[in-house]
Amino acid sequence: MEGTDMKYIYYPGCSASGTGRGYEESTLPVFEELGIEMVTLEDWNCCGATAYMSVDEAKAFALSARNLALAEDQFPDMDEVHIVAPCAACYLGLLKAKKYIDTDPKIGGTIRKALQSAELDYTGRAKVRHPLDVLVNDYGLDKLKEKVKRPLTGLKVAAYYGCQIVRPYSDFDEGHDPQTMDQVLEVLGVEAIEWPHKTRCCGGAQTWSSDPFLELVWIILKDAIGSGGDAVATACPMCQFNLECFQNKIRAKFDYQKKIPVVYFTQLMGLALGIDANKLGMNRLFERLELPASV
Amino acid sequence: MSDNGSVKNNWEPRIVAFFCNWCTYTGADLAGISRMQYRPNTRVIRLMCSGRLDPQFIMKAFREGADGVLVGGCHPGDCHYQEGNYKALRRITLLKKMLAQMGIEEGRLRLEWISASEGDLVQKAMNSMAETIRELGPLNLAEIPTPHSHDKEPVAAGVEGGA
Amino acid sequence: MYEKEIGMTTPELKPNGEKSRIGVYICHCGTNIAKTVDVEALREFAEKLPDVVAARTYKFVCSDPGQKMIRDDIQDPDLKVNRVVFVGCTPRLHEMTFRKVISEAGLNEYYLQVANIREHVSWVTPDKEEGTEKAKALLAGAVRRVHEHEALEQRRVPVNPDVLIVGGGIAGITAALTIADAGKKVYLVEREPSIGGYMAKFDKTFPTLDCSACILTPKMSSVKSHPNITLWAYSEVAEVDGYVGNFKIKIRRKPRYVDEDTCAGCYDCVEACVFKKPKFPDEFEVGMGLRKPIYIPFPQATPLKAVIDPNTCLQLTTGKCKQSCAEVCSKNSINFDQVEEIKEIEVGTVILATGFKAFDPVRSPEYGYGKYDNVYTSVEVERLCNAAGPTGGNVVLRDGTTPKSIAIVHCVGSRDKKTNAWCSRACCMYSLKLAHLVKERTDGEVFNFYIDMRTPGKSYEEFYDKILDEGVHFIRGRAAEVRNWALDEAEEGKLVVRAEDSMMGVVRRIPVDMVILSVGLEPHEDANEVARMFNMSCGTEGWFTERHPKLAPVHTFTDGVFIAGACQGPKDIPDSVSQAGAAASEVLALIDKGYIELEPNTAFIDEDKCSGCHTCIALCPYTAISFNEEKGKAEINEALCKGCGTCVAACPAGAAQQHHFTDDQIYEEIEGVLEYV
Amino acid sequence: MSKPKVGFYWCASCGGCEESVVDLAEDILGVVDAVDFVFFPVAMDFKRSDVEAMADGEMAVCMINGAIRTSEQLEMVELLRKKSQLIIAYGACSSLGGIPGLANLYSKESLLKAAYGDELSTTNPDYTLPQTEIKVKEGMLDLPELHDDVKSLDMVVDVDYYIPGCAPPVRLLKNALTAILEGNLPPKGAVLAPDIAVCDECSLNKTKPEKMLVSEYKRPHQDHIDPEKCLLAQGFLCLGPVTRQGCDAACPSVGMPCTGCQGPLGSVVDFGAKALSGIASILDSNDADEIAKLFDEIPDPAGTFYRYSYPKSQLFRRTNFKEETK
Repeated sequence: MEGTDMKYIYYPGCSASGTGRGYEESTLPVFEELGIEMVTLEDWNCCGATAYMSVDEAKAFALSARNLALAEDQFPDMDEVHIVAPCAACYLGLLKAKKYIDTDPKIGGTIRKALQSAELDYTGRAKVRHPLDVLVNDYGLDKLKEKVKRPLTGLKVAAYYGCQIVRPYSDFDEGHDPQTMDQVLEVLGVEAIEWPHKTRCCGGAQTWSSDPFLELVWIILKDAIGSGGDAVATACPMCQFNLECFQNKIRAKFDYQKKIPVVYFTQLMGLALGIDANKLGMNRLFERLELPASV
Repeated sequence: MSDNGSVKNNWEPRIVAFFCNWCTYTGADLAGISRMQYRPNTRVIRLMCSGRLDPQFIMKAFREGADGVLVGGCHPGDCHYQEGNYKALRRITLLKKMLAQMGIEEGRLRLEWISASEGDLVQKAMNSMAETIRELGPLNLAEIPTPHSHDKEPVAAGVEGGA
Repeated sequence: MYEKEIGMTTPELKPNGEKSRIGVYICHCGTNIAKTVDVEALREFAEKLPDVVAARTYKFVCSDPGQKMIRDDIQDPDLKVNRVVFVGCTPRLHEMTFRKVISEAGLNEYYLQVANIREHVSWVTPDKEEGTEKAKALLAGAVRRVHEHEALEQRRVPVNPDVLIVGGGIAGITAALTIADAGKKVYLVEREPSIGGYMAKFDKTFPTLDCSACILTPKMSSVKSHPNITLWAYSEVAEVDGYVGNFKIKIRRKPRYVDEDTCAGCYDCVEACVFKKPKFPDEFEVGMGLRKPIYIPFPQATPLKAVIDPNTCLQLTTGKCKQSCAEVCSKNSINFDQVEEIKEIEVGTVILATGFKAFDPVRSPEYGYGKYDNVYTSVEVERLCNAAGPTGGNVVLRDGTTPKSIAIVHCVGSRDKKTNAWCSRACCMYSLKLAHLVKERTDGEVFNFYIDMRTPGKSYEEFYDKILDEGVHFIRGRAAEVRNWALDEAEEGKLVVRAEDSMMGVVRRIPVDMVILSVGLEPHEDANEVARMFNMSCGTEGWFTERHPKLAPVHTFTDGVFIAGACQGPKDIPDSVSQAGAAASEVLALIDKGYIELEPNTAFIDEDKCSGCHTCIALCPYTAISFNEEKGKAEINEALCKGCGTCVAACPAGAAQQHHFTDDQIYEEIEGVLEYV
Repeated sequence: MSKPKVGFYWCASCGGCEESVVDLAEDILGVVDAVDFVFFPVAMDFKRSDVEAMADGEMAVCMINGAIRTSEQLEMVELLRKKSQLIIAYGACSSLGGIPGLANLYSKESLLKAAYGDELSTTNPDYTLPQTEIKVKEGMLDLPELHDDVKSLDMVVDVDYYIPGCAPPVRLLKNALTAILEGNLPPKGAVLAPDIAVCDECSLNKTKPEKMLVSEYKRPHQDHIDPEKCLLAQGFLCLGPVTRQGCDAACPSVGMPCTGCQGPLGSVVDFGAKALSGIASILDSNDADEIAKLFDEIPDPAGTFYRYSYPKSQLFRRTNFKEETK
């Protein structure tokens, strides 16, 4: 078969069927088009993300650990089971749980005990991967280049990574000046613009509660636009949501007139691979992405 | 040789330890200085380096009545002589395999990396080694036959236990 | 023919024929031993052992009366004790003491064996009966072993009084002058075209703010002129052979393409170069200035000789140049055919003073170094501040304008798990110095972003106070990032430093014209190779490992090789200098003694038994074993051998043996500890 | 004057030792001129009764090959010990236990089961085992009893000298005979071969690299052997460095690794352990797992390092142990 000869487990996470629907709707067809085999994790549960983590760490770890254990269960005879978690929060949650269980005997003990009570076992075979990691390090940019049917030439995009997929536990990219998304975009024919706010905070869950956090979003948008971006590409449902949905509020608050579409990098991949925009959930965008005539 | 054949309740394992001068022997001194109590079954012989350990010493110890042999060297990478402990590791890895064929249980030969600052590990090793050997029981090597021992009774009789 | 053709197993003769008469001396060590070991029972047990002619106990055998007791037995005409077993504390405590005792009584000091019944018995065994039994076993082992002991002598090897010093920074220079002034010959090897190291780049030094050049350059020139110092700049150590007292070292001298002996350092060639203007980044100016392909690193360079960069010189790259430099040189010193030269020297001791490398902030992209023109490293700014530097001491931006506001970011590449975990020790102080210098030269606002202010050192804290009074701003908190992006008009066209002000508990954005990154100190990339060459080691961070962090800070685990300055760990100038002094005096002490004593427990080869199978040779970590081709036997250089015995254990023929740890001695001990108890 | 009387006897052995006498070729005539063979079952028709008829010490020397495993062998060697002034353990089996000695790795029961039990090649439905007596029409006959373990000759009778090898090199036999005839013998207990290892006389030894390190061990069938290079250096497990010479490195010099038949050197107390030490030490790895993995290529260490000397190992043998089932 084409693609990587590896087999991956797909962990959707809650946002995939909620605010982050467009992310899943673009990720799955893109991976299929590339021939990367991915089966959904059976009976998966909440990753125990940020909020829970701050309430009760042990329980949050246990939630994540169950997913890891299930994954190992699903591929009993693989030395390494690779879980692909597109959602940045899920990716971080699972990765953090794995790190602590693997390295901290006390936490590890507690969690394993908890798993046993559900007749589950986590041996460490499960690895947590982000789509960008898989694309660049497993699949390879050269192979991806061959697959591009419709180069997005002329499109200028600000690659926005957010904080969770590059800090603090992941190691597939640089924590302050990440490059993988830029590399993927360049392969698609996109011009990935040079801008300083690739990993700046998007306000996270706080944007709901208080205005000051709008400033954080505004900084990112202002810089993306100021640096000449036609669009922002994200790898996180939360970031995508924050950057997209508050643009009206921001224009009002900082009397700032510009708009910018905020898409998932996987949606841009889909377009370049020749998949129809509507099959990539792009119809859900508040701010439609206008492709330059050159495309 | 003194009697190590009969397993009475009061039978005490006899263990010979070969410790390197710079790490494990010093660690054993530290255990002493820190008054860490442990079982008295082990008799320590000092070598400058675990790399000096000739497998013949181990065979000799077993022959002379040791029920177990404990070897102590510096942690990998910390050898005072740079690489002696790796040589010990190579020899003992292969020796264990050979002893198994000869019917010597794996637990009777143990290699431990213990640094000069790890008196507690010396204490642990001494106790757990004594425990392991106690469970395994006496080694019971057959006497090496000599024309004279053979005059007394056919060596065969005393020796063969069989499977 | 018979003996020759049929060599055979003859029963082993005891060393030096004589019959053993063993004395056993059991120590109560107050109650330390007597409390949990029945010393009297031990004595009775000892008496019955073969060849034991005297067995005594005493409260403190190590005391004068105790020592006398032993001496008397040795000299007693009836007892004639000729082997001694001390039964008491660990040999690591008193083996030396009792060796001395018996040699005073006329016995070879190696006729002693120690049975350790304190650390290994009485202190770890609560039950007196068990303790006594175990003590008996150890005692018997010692008695059986001492039986096999042979008379040995400590070996002495002379120390070659010549010294090699690697690294011509302030540490190397100081050590070289100290030793040379003591009348010893010194080879000083420096990798760069000139000595001086980092100190030569600085304008002022903290905390006294005295001119760096003024205190350094006189030392540099006295190195040049010193009759006892051979200075080889632009050179590297290529190969190290030998051992303490007698190293054989090869030095690689890179070609300058200028004859060092005749070049007068007159600059004529530099003027005449076909490149009319300096065009290439100047190494000494850390890229802040430009130089020509032929250049003299800096006006006070030592040696003051031109050097040609083979990568930029037209003649050397293309072979097509009118060689105006050669034409103009009145001394005909230019020599394009010069090739690398290997010098072989013999020295007795070595001092490594290879210094440090400044952290490359590209590895911390959050600070935008290399991305934004006006982000500088502290070393670059040292050059800007230097009157002899590219800007004549004016602190100006790349566009020539004077910055009105300057940020100094501390701990770049220090105290950061992402890069280097350690504190680089000198940065706080040099940042304060730079704060002073740039403020003085620009009259701008200066902001220091620091995690903690570390000023341990004579009049360092006072210096900090002085800078505070000068109106420099201090913001406590690691700078998060440096960006060129403006949130409002005030920030337009500026660099913005974002940091949490942990005093005020707010995140602050400080727009500035210039950012100075106070880069940390790092080991050189090739520190590990150098360590391997000298058979010593580096810590995980890459600094050279000292023999003891407190008690032997300039020693290494290789006898005769010492370390000084920042190659051992981050240091400022005063510390480097004092360490250089310490290393120098260690070297002089060794030279003054004149010889090295080596424990005789070395390995040796019984030639009659050696079949030349080579098994031992690769196993020696000290390359002490070599193969004698004409004899077809292995040979051990006892001066190189450290006595680990690895080769002995491996020798398939039992031809390799180790003095004081022979197979027979150990077999006897094995039998001893098992046979009687 | 009468010629010295010489005896030659075999116990648990293959007959190769006798062959080695024939290897004397025409020199054998010289020997026959010099001595009288008074007992030599494989070659001449003498009976036990002839030996019993001899006066004690009537034979000058008796060379005995083969290990001791049966009651008959024991009786015979005790008899020969009485009748001969010198007893020479001839060959690996009688000196060290030899190949038969490896039987000590197993209990008699399991060996009999293997030989007479339900192995594929065996048809023995009612599992008949060797008997100690059998009824014939003339009456009852004694049969030799199989001892529980294999012993070297010197474990049952005093041995004056040893001639090593499987089979002993003719050169050693000649030297020994000359020595006996010239009455020029070394002290009792000597091994009549040079006390230095095979490498010393091996033509390949000069091809050794200065530093002998082996990245992996191979068995001869696993790779092409370069007969011009030191076999050990090529990674073939050659025991030349541990083994007493006298064989002119017969095996290595034709590209076959030395298996140690000439036995240990004088200063070695346990051949297997010493051989193992040399071989293990030069394995070029410091990683515990890798080392274990590389040693998997030595599947039978006991059979490799004690091939000819197991009964002479320091352990002799373990009693009451659970042997690995074959």
